[in-house]
Amino acid sequence: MVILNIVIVVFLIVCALAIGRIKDLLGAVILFSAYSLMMSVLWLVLKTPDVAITEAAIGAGVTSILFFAVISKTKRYEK
Amino acid sequence: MRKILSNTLFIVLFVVLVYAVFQMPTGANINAPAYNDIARHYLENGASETNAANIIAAILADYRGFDTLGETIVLFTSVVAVGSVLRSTKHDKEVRDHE
Amino acid sequence: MWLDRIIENINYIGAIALFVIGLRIVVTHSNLIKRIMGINIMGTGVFLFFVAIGNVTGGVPPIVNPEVEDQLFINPIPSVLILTGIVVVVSITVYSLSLVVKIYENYKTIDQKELSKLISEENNEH
Amino acid sequence: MNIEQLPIINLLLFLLMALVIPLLKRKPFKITLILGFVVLGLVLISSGYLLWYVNNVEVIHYTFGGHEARFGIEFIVDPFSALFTTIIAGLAAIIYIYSSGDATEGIEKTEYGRYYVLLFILLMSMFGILYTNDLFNTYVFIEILSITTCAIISIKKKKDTYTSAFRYVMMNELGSLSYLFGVALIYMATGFTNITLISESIQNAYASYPVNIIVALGFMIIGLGIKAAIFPFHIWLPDAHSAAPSTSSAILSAIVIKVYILVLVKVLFRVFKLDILNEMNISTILLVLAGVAMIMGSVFAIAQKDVKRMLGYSSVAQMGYILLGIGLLSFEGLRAAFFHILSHGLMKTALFLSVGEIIYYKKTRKVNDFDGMGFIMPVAMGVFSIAALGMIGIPLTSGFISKLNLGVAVLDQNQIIFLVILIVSSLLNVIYYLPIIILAFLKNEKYRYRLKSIEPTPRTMIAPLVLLGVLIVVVGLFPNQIMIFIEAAANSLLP
Amino acid sequence: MNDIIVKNITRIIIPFAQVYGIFIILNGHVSPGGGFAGGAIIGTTLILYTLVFGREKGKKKFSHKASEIAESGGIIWFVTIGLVGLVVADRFLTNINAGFPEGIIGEILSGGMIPLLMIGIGVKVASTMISLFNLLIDEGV
Repeated sequence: MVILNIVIVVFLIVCALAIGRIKDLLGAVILFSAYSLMMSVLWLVLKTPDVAITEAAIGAGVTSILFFAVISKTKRYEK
Repeated sequence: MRKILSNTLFIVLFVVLVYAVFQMPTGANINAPAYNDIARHYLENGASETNAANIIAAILADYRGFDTLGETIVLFTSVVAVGSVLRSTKHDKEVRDHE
Repeated sequence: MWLDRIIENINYIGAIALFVIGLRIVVTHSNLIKRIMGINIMGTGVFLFFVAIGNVTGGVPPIVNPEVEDQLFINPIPSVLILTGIVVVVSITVYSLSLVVKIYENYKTIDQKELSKLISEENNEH
Repeated sequence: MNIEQLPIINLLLFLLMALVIPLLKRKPFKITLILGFVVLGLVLISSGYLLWYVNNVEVIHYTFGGHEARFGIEFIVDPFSALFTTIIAGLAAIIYIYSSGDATEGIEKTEYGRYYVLLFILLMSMFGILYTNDLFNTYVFIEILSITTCAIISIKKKKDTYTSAFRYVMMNELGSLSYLFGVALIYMATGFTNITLISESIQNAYASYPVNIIVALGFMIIGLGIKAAIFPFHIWLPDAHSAAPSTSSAILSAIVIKVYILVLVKVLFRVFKLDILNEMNISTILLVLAGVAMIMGSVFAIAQKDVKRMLGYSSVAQMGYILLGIGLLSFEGLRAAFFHILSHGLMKTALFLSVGEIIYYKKTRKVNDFDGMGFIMPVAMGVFSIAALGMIGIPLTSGFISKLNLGVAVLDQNQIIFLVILIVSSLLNVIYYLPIIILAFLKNEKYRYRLKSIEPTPRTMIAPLVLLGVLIVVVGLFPNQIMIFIEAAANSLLP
Repeated sequence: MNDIIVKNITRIIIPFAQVYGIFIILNGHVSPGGGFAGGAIIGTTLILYTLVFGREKGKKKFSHKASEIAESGGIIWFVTIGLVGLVVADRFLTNINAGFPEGIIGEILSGGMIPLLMIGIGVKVASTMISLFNLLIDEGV
């Protein structure tokens, strides 16, 4: 359990750093979605299933869709 | 140059915060200061006082129900705010004509 | 010794790292959508911090089962607080996204540097 | 139904009013306006009654759901919260009357409904922030407040409002999350979110984990400082306040940033208490920030050509005055700060509303175009002059009393240097307010011909302006009646 | 989107997802979940429907008027339940003391006002999510 916890935390940090670096916004949103999903697994590891369900539905689901919607209306690549 | 400076600043902030946290009894056990009599009260009497098996739901909707009301208001506000930004005048007219 | 301490506090360290990374994205990035993502990352950092406070090794989720006695529950309060927090951050995100759509419509860019340039040019014209 | 229910009923009245407005969409808009005015009047009466009650009978403790305060959420109505809710309700009523005279500059007709929905939710959240005795509940209300404040800026559908609202929302969110991080650290060290319980156990926590408490306090000061536009964090304010519609600017500048600084007061004096603050020497930090804000805000204001931006920077300087009073950590300082919150609220409302009227009719925001305005719009310009003289600190206005009090408080703590800064800042105020008044009343040839084109101003816009002008003078002449309540409020914060 | 596979799969999935969302809302007080999670799940199914079948059809399923009613209604429902407590037991948002049925711990019909509040929150969150999405999609283009 501890090892899983550490792996997830490292994954989250790497994801967050990658979101900062990547130039393709669509890729950033996909990374963000993966980040949220991993976050919800982490909530499960920390035994808060309520938060896990909410994060999976809201963070990984709704927020990502809204980001996609906005990117489809604006620019995909940053300079 | 500026980039290096700002990055150093963030790393310093990180180190300071980690140092602050390391001063705390951070072990995930029931001796932590946060696991005090209030948390115990919720866990022991929460279910019998509210008759809900899920303590989190009991706190969310009963003990701290007012927070939840505030949260629904945040959602309502966000709809109104987004509507005020995005809904163009043309759209409003269409809706009115339609009805 | 040090490694033990880090492993023990990995959630706190992760939370602080996410908070600082999010802050860095918000402050230094010039792309507006990236900055909103930074806010979200910062938010999850704070939430992870909260949950880590409530965590208890070997505990179970606080759902009472009358038939089982003597369970060790985790602290329920942080979970409740961040359930509220998650929804709040989503509302802020949506509102700022709507502003980004409008900014793009008006200025045809979502880059802070180009935006400042355009605005200062406009101010000089008047 | 007894008096204890009044605070929650105040909140619910605002909330239900906001929810009713969309349902009244098909009816004439006048009905909404009258209903809103009735609600504001009721809340003003009830908060005035609460103010009298808590000062003369007892402090009200109200817990939700009938749970003990430690388990549920608690409202405390004491002289402090009762006083400021009354002030907010009063100022909001004045601004509301003004805004009903169809002078909501720059807002389209279709957005009126949404504007008032947001306005009432904004008022509700401010009342909630002041009443509540729970740090996390405060966070929820702060988030409602920040999203509504941004929304009443961006509701004016102009290019520049979007960018300034975006910057504002980002800064706001940084502030909120910093505040929440501070709450998390405090929760980690003490295990409470209720302010009274935290203050009981924070001494022990400070003895065991000093670094943690210092970091928590730092995060909370920075978070609330961003929102209250304390000097190094003020960069969003001039843009946001000048881009917003006039009534929104008045609300933002006169009320909203004050609410954040009141939260800061609550955090400093209720949560951390004087012992810890003195040990950490917070006083010096706050005083230095205040001094810099007082000078720099005024210096920036002088350089502005846009009158609303100038008023925005002047707000930054005035927040420095309030922070100076708070940073002294003494009874006199708090008293002066609270009085200045009231008098600056009155004066800034008057300034923004009169400028709003001028902008509405003359379509100009440049300081240089104010020549001869005193003859074209005597009432608006007259009230502007009274308020501007108050800002400078001329006797007979409320601004003079607050500066006098601040001077006394500074001398009491032997901080002579800040007396000098106070005087220098006042002189800087003279530099940017006085020329406008002189130009407006003495230089009249250039724009004489415009005299005919002015339509008669609606009475709903004139009346609140006159009322504000009178109030500034009355508060300046008879400060003692109000000082009773302010001293009670300051006393309730100090042991 | 005119892909028959996507359309048919969506048609099959949506009822299940919605039932799951309702299950999560109604079981919020006995198992993990609650109004926010369930409401968000229902909201996402509605968003999915709009994405696959287009804006016009989505509007028919969940009109602008319905979402407006659901948004104000959610809060009014919440406040009404709170006011029951205020009138009966002298405190806003009182649960058992205000006479809400207690039930037996662990069954769906328990917890007094908690499931009622959860239903209100669920409806509110679902309608908020879909109307926010619609607002973002409708604009401009």
